[in-house]
Amino acid sequence: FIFFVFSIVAVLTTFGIILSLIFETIRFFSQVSFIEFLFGTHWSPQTAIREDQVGSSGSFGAIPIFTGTLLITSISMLIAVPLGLYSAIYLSQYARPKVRNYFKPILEILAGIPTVVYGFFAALSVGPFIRSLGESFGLTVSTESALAAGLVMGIMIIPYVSSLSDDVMSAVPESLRDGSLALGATKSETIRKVVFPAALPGIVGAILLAISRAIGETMIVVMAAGLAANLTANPLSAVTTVTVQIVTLLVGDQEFDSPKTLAAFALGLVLFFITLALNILAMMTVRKYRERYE
Amino acid sequence: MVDSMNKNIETNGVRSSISDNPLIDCQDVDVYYGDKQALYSVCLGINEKEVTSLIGPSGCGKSTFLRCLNRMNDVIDTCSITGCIKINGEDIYDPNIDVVELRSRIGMVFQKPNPFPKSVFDNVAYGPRLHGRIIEKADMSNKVEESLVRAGLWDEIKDRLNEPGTSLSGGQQQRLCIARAIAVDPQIILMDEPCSALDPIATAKIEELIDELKAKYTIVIVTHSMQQAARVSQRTAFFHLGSLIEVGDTENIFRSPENEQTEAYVTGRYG
Amino acid sequence: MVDSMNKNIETNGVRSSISDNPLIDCQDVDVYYGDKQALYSVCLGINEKEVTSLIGPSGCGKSTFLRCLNRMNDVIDTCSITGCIKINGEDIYDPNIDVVELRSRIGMVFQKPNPFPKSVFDNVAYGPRLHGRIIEKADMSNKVEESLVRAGLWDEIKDRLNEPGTSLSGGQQQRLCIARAIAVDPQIILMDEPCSALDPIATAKIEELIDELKAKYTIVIVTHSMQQAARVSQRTAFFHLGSLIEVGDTENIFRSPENEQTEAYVTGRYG
Amino acid sequence: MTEHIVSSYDDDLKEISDGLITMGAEVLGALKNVEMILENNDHNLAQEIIKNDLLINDLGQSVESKVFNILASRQPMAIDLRIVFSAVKMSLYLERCGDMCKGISNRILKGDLNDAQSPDTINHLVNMCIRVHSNLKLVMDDYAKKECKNSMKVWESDSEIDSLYSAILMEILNSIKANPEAIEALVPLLFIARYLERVGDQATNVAEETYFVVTGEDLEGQEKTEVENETTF
Amino acid sequence: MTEHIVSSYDDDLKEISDGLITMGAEVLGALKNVEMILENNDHNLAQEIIKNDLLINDLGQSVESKVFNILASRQPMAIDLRIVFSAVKMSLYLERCGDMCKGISNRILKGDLNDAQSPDTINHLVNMCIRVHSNLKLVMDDYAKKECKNSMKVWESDSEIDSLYSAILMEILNSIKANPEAIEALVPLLFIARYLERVGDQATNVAEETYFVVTGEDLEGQEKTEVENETTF
Amino acid sequence: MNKTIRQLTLKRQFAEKRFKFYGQASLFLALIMLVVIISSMTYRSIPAFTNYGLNLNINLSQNNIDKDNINYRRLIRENIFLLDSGCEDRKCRREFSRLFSSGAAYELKDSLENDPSLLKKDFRKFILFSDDADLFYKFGIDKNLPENERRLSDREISWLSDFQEAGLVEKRFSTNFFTNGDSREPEIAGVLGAVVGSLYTILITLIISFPIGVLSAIYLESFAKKNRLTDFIEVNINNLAAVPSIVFGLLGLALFINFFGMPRSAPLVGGCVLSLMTLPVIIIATRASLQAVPPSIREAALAMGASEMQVVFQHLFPAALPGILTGTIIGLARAFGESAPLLLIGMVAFVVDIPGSVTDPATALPVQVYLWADSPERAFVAKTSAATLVLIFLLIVINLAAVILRKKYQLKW
Ligand SMILES: Nc1ncnc2c1ncn2[C@@H]1O[C@H](COP(=O)(O)OP(=O)(O)OP(=O)(O)O)[C@@H](O)[C@H]1O
Ligand SMILES: Nc1ncnc2c1ncn2[C@@H]1O[C@H](COP(=O)(O)OP(=O)(O)OP(=O)(O)O)[C@@H](O)[C@H]1O
Ligand SMILES: [Mg+2]
Ligand SMILES: [Mg+2]
Ligand SMILES: O=P([O-])([O-])[O-]
Repeated sequence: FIFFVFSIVAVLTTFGIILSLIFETIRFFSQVSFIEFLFGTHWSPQTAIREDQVGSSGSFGAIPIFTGTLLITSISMLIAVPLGLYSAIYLSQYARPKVRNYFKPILEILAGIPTVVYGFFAALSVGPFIRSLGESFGLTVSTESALAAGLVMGIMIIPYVSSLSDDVMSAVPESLRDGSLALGATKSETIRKVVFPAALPGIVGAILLAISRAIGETMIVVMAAGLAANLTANPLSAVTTVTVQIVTLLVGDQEFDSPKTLAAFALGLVLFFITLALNILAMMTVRKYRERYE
Repeated sequence: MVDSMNKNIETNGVRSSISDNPLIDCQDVDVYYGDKQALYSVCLGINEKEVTSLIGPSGCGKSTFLRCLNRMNDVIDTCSITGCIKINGEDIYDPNIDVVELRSRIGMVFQKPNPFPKSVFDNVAYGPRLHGRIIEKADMSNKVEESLVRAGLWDEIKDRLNEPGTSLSGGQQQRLCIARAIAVDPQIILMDEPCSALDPIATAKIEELIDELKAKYTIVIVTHSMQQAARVSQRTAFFHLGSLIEVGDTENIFRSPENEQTEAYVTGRYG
Repeated sequence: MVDSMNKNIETNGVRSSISDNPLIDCQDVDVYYGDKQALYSVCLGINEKEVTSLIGPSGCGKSTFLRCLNRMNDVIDTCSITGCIKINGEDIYDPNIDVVELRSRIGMVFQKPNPFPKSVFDNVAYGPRLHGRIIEKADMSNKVEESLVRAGLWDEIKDRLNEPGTSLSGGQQQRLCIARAIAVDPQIILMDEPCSALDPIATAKIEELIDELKAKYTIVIVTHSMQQAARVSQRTAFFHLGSLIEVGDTENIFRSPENEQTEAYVTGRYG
Repeated sequence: MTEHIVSSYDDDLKEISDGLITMGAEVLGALKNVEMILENNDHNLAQEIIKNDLLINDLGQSVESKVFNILASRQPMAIDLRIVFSAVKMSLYLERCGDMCKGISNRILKGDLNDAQSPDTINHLVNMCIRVHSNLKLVMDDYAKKECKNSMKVWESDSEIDSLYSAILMEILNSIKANPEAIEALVPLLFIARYLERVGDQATNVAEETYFVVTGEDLEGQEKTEVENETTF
Repeated sequence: MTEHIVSSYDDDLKEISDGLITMGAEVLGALKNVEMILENNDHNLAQEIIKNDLLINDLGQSVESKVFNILASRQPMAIDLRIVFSAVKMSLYLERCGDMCKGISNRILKGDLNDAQSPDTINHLVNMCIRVHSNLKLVMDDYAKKECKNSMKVWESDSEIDSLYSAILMEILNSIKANPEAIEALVPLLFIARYLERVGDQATNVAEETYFVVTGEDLEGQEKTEVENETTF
Repeated sequence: MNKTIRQLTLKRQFAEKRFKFYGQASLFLALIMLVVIISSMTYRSIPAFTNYGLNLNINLSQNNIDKDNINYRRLIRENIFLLDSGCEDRKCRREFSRLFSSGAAYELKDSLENDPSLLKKDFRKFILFSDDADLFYKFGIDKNLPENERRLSDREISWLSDFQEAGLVEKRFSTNFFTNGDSREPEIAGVLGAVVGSLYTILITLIISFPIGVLSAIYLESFAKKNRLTDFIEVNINNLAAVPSIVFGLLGLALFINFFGMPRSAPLVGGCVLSLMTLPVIIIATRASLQAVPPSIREAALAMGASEMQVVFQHLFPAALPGILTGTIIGLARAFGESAPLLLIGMVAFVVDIPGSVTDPATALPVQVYLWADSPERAFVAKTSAATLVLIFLLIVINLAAVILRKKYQLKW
């Protein structure tokens, strides 16, 4: 019985998350309109210091935040997917087992480095580097550009893509590869036409998980992306993300009834549901893949 | 009616010796995996349009030898091979030989059925497409049908060409793999224990298929079952510890092999 | 010398019928997995100190039946059983029966050798310790030695008692499992395809062991090989689609079974 | 019985069975010829029997060879094993029958039946031949159909053939006593009788095998009758 | 040859081989007895032979039964299959030899050898018996040792036995012609000669089987000699 | 026909080479990134491990000091001005004393309290420079910048140069960094407080999540009947493992602090939040290693007459233990490097003292990195880099422990 109670803890946690988020979110929407939040294009949650000040309720249009998140996530995936996939292909299909045994853990160190380190790296080195690079081309680049954050996040995500892809591609039975080679296919043809399609669901699952990681990633963006909620698709400008806003809204002393604080919970709920959806989707695709080969 | 028992003994002299012009001619083939020698100067001729079976205890090098014939051992980094293997008089380990082209002349069927996770049609069409042999759509359909017919599978699955190959039963999958191999018009088909993952019924079907195929293809089959060798093959080669111990008429091998070791293996005396 | 062929036929009337007082007596045993019925009113008596083999096509319920005999099916939630199984005249599905005690009277050997990841000694000593049968250290050593001797393993591994059981070869592992089962002095030993994961040599050793063990234990063995049943057992029961089709003298079953289905299965006519 | 999973196995078994049936047919043909020879003293036919015996021997060898192969490449069990196992013995029995017919032909070719000047005896021999032929035919038909309807009957009626044989034997002995000079022509008849009696015995053997193939059991009390059989003079 | 992985398989095979060797020994004993009976007209010994034949038959059946079991439970190949396969035929041949000895005993029990009053012929029969005995002994020794040193020799020397048989036959015919009244006593001798000749034939059969077991090949030109053999009158 | 096939073959062989190259290049790039990150951190952190200081004569023999009431700050100041500052006015004097670390007084206090005999002596004391002075010695200064844009004025620069010529400047290994808590002054700020805070947090995480995780995994794997509820629990756990860490921070904030009223900034709360985060990882790892125990072992034990409980605790658990521990360690390592949720529950406070219990305000190492990274002082760049190195080093140690554990105890089936 004790066992059962313990196993319930996990469920309770989930419920705790949902309930606390929903509870605060409802309070938030009692102060700010739902429509404005989802479709408003202006975000400036800075409420007045004093309650009675005019315009005390900032504006809570979350679209710029969402697009910012999307922008940074896209950039990171643009880095991580090709690099991760090709690394996985090389490691699982070309590299000798010894090489693979060496390089796979090394690659996984990338995922083990705390995100705060990446954030620091992005803010300290990559941001300025990109800016100076951009300036040498005559572009105006913000130090806290989406590109810098996305780039670094992409690097961090590489092992999330490569590790799982590597696993699923290695799990494609040797016999399929032999079958194709014996028909006179070259190695790359075998990989492209047989191994890759066979592993596709697993790879898609890996990418979905990586996306969910990227969306929920906090420290890199907090440190390297800006606070300004710009509605832009320009990777060289500063954008902000859901996680950044949550952190900035909640760090420091909070009053638990100001819309500013509560907005963070609303954003958290959105974040939770998006990642939840992505995770479930990823789990389903991976499971489908497992069924095929077990 | 003629006395078949006597006939075989009388004709031994002719059939059991390698024919003057074997299709595959191996001379002093040594194979190493790293430092470990897996085959010791194997000399073996394989006649055209006959089924030759390779038997021997586990790990004796049957598969290794088979994989030498279409250079599938190239895939293994540590594997090196010396000696000379000629097919149609052409040394297949010559540096000028294009491995891809060689393999398109030699079909291979594996122990576990391994259809690609594509449709039945695409499975069969894979080879011809790969080699750019057939481009026209209608030609391809014909080729696929022809191959499936020849593999005895057409009637069973002609309505299921678009289903994935993996959805077929084990025996059908194996025949699909044979169809896939046939589709590139190989001269030789290598089979590595093609029935060991199949139930008796599927095994029987494959055995019957092999019997039909030998009219058109030269077949080399690895099997761990002496009985299967007896059923499907005309000639049998016995390997032991990496050496070719005896090769001869299948009937002779199981009636009265010449070599003591062969007899020991065949009768279950091998320790 | 007496004509053995005739003798068997003459004595059929006596041996092939269930002896008046079978050790295990099953009446109308039905087994369900959830809604799916796996056994249909099986009535089977098993004589003491004989080897009884259960044969039949895959999925016919052999293992299910075997696992009813030591209530291993209790472990499966969905599994329910009706009917009556008596061992020594005692209904083992009686609610008052202590399953743990029951299982200590019935040894079981599985398809895959499954020694615990403990030392050889601890593997064998596990049962006696569990049931608190033996407490003295010296007694335990004796028991372990005795069991290993009886399992024909003592000479091979008497110097390796402290090595993990998993470091032995497959055949040795299986004999270790038999020794482990013997160590609690069971009356009955159940074996579920005990040789199917073993090579021919190890199989032969287990078969010889079974032959010796039957002097002391009642053995029920599931096997998918008619030949093995012929070699080791005195009585054979044929299952098909969950029903017991025929039971009789082993020799009769493979010389001339009475039931058509049995004959079809035994001769390889089963589709 | 249904077919085997492996149809080529069925084919192999059928070849064996058919081989034996053909052998039986050949032997029956030879017996028929013996009958005609005895009736017509036809030396050409005798030559033919002798030639045909080679064919029967070949058939026997081919059956044996097939049995050997099937034992090596399949694992026959139950009915199949009974068929294969019995085939070896059946082929020996039928071969022996062929040999007997050849023996008879040889004896006839050595002299002239008419020299014996005992048409009665020859008639009795013909009778005996007909009986033997009918017995063998019955059991071969049984075998072909894998039944044992007639096996028992044949097996029991062998004693009648034995009596016929005894009677003929006495007849010939008396003829010799009556006419010792004709002994060279009469002794062959004696052997012919003996041969026919042996063919009859083989028919019972075949009956036993058929019974075994079909039922898996031996025909009972076999020895006893055989002992009786042997005691006939 | 080394031992099988499965020692019980060796045991099974050995039982079959030993069964045949015992049968051979029994038959040889019976032949020895026949020799003594012919020499001493010993009716008790004849009874014993008849009794012993039952034992030989049992041995034969037991060999057959074991062959059947081994075919069902093992999968014999090559040398093993040759042993098992030949065992069926060998046991038939040896059983037949036993039958012949019993037949001889029966003939002798029916009358009195002295009635024939042809000691020469009896001596010749004894001679023949000794030859046959020696031949069969040679091949059974070969079989026991799984060699074929003597098989060829025995197989060839069968024609000598045939000649002996022909000679004895002529002798008896002449005796009958000379003394037709003694025909009842002389005809048994004729049959005894015939039986001995057949035992000789079986010895060649056994020689062939031994040769097959050992070499896997058939003794060549078999039919030809058999044809000759049959043409002896 | 033949020629086209020949061409096709050539094309195919070229495609083969290109494809392989892409793979190699990707892997190489990814690895280069790793090297760049680590080496840039290392390179930037080098200055943080050394400090420049002045060997100052402290003359206490003349002064008669009241032992119980010492103004160390004044003592330092007095002694500083024994140096040749050439200052007349207060402004100049303040400027001069700003060259030295404000922590010097504490250090003097420490050494005097350790060795009271010094009170009667003249001795030399190593006084740390302030961060700007320190940076001057480490990197020099760009004198081309207008004076008001520089951190140091011309006068300060000349003082510092004088010290150097006088041979008073000394470079020492910075033990401060490892023994001090946080500080506003970069030259005396250290990571010890953060490390201890992190350790407390992890300890709490371990204590909470390990038993719960392992027991619930055992329950799900061995005892739970397969039904809707357990399926639901399973899906839930898998999901929780992938929920962004910041959401856990939100939960912690709403639940532990707002609802239960637990203290902010305490390792206790941090540990609770992180254990919720680690729990699914431990459960999944435990279940995986339980599943890796072959079912045949379970059957064997059952058939020997063992009860379910005995089976679990005599067979399954011991066999799965290495896997469980590895999984737990990896989960803890993740928690150790986590900062986002801690930010939300207030573990970002500026805490100078080294925490003494789990309820004391504390910060964690990753958060410390974040804090320093945000600080304007240039000297904190090196400190931050050094802190990340410490963080990575500790993580490597933890992970190595996992690897060694796995290597050593892994069972082969
Ligand atoms: N990739 C490899 N690397 C190293 N050694 C190998 C490799 N493949 C095979 N071997 C070794 O070469 C020897 C021959 O192997 P091979 O697979 O040819 O045996 P086999 O006769 O096919 O056996 P089986 O009947 O088990 O398939 C074995 O000793 C094996 O261990
Ligand atoms: N745990 C289970 N849950 C549901 N159905 C089961 C379970 N175990 C067995 N069955 C079903 O019960 C039937 C009998 O299974 P059982 O394992 O007894 O067959 P078997 O004769 O031992 O076959 P095999 O030779 O493959 O071991 C099968 O149809 C099987 O699918
Ligand atoms: Mg192989
Ligand atoms: Mg089973
Ligand atoms: O051996 P027989 O001549 O009597 O058949």
